[in-house]
Amino acid sequence: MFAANIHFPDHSEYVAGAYLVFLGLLLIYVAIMAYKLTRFERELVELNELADEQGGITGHAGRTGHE
Amino acid sequence: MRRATAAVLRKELRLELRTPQSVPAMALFSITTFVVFHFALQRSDISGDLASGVLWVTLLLGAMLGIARLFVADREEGGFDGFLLAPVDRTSLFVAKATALLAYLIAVQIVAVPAFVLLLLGPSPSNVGALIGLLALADLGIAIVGTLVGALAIQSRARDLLVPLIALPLLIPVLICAAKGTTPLLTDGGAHAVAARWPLTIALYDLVFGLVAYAVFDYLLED
Amino acid sequence: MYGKRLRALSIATAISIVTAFSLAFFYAPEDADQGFVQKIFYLHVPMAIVALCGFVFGGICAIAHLRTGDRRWDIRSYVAIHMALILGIGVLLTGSIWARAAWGHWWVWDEPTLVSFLIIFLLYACYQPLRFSIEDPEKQARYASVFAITCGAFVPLNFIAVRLAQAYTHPRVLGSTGNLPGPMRLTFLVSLLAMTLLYVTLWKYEMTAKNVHAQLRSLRRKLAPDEALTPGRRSAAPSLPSR
Amino acid sequence: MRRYGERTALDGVSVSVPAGSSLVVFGPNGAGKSTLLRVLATLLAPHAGTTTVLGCALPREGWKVRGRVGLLGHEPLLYKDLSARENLRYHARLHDVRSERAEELLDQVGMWLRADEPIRELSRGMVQRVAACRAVLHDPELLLLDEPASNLDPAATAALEPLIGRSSGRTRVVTSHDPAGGLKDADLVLGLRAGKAELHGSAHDFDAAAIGALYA
Repeated sequence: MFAANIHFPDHSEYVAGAYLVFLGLLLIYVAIMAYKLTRFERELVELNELADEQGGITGHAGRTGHE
Repeated sequence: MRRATAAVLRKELRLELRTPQSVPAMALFSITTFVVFHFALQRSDISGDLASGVLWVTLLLGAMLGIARLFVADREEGGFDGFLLAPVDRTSLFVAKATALLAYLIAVQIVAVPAFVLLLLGPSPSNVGALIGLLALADLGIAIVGTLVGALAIQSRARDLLVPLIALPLLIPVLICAAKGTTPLLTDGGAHAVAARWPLTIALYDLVFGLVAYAVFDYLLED
Repeated sequence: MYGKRLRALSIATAISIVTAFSLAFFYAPEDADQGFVQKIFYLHVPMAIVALCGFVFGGICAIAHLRTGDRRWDIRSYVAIHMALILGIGVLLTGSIWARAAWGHWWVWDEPTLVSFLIIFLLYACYQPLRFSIEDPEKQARYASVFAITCGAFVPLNFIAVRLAQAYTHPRVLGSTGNLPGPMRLTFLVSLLAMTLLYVTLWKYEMTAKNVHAQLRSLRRKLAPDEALTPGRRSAAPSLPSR
Repeated sequence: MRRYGERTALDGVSVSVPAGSSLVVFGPNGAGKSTLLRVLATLLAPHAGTTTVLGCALPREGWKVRGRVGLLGHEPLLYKDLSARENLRYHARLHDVRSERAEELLDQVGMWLRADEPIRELSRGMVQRVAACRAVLHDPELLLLDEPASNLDPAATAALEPLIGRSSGRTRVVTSHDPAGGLKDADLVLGLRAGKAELHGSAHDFDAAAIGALYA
């Protein structure tokens, strides 16, 4: 029971909660950005294949449809 | 500017007189709300801050009905285009519409405030002049902001939803000052003076939003 | 190009946030009245100030949009308000937690700053629905700008009114920085700087993302000009005019 | 050029109409005819290109043009709950025209007897007559007519001819769906399809068949 030795000031759980809210918001934002990034990636891959097709370079399986 | 304002205002009032829509609906809504408050609060008479709150909430919600309808005829019957084709200052449309809305609010309150006194108010209102002054200042603010919000929401598909959602928070400062200012007038035990800061703050609000509306209203008219 | 200097900005933000929080916990003395709970102050108040400034900044961008007719200003305004709204959620949550810790209630009406903030948050919550319900993109931009300007002017007025309503019932305890002791004030100012940097960084991220999106769209049009433009989901978010 | 979001409603349309002559614009639905008229009436701002109406560059000098053009579109731009007389008087006040002018016009189009009935109770043809009065109330130099004959019987068309017809002596831009009828009315012809000018020139150079091909 070593945890009992650590002294926490009064109401420290509220302070921790407030700072966790801040952290949580940031993480949610990161998640949204991650979603956007994957969408950009998918679109770029698609466009890249399109460019290859137009350039006459074969070997690609063609576009995999678009959104 | 004055000619065009007078023309639009005359047209507006004539339309409302020909087929009364806003004023009767607003007045009826106000009185119904008083009845609803009677049952919801389970009181037969109220006074002081409670009375002031009930009065202002009712008047404000009633005003929402008028605001939502303010530009409907112009939108649906081509009134905006007809106005824009004329060689007149576009601000005159704002001034005329705000004046019309002010007239509707005053007309409604001529019915609703006495009805409130009769139906719900315990003490008889002490300083009637001060009450009228506060009502007039608040009405001016509601008319200015209401016209702006009405024009803002008219092009959207969710017009009727957006009007109260935007207008109510925008009018909270008016509500705070009007309710605080009216409280001593509706309290038992004689005439209390209204603290000057309430009417002054409403006047400041009216001034600021009058200028904002003057600056931005033109942009709501272009197609 | 919005991505310029974004890396430097991100690093500065990270450093300043770590510094601010370290100062808050290890340097600033404990408050005599509130004790440890007062540490929320260094998070909540800078966040509120930055969010409010973000709303006003959105209004200023909207003025520039109406004056110049340049759609990029509308996007700046949109992103500014969008980010301020996200911070606003944080402000309301941390404010509520603070109220619970300090006064034992999850919400207090005596704190004018918090109450004003709630009103402003409720108002700006209509920004996106308003945008969403106007179909013509040009009209949407114009109407959103009018909304942003009107509400930008509303922010200070609302504060005056709400503070007036409470000034005579309760003395001000929190939020005024004038009477803070030195170390507390320093910590507060560093936190404010950190929060401002965070806001600017997020704003730039979002603008860069919008720019990437627009560039992708114009690339797609160049590569497949005859392909019918996918109309995409209708959204409240404006997009940069693609070249 | 006028874009709607991603779509382009009018692109590369270049016409000039000499004063006093009539341009008839043909084209299938959605070709951009109404957009063209709204741009000329200063109700829509062009996104690019030059538009000069009555010697004023749009949209910068739009305020100079307003009051010198009359628009008769699909919408009558009249309040349905007001009478013809009230509507015209309202517009007369906006345009700073004396109100007797409204009475004269009502008389001229044969609406004298029904001038006090609300617009709501009038037939489409009658509404169109009142709308034509509204469009020419301020004696505009340029008339913009969007299919003016669509709701009118021959008698009404004849009644409106001195106001909005060729004999009115005004510069006119008219849209039409009827190749043969429209051609008779025209000095110049413009054919639009999908926002682009397909044919353009003097009315003598085209026959109804060439114009009918636009709709194919």
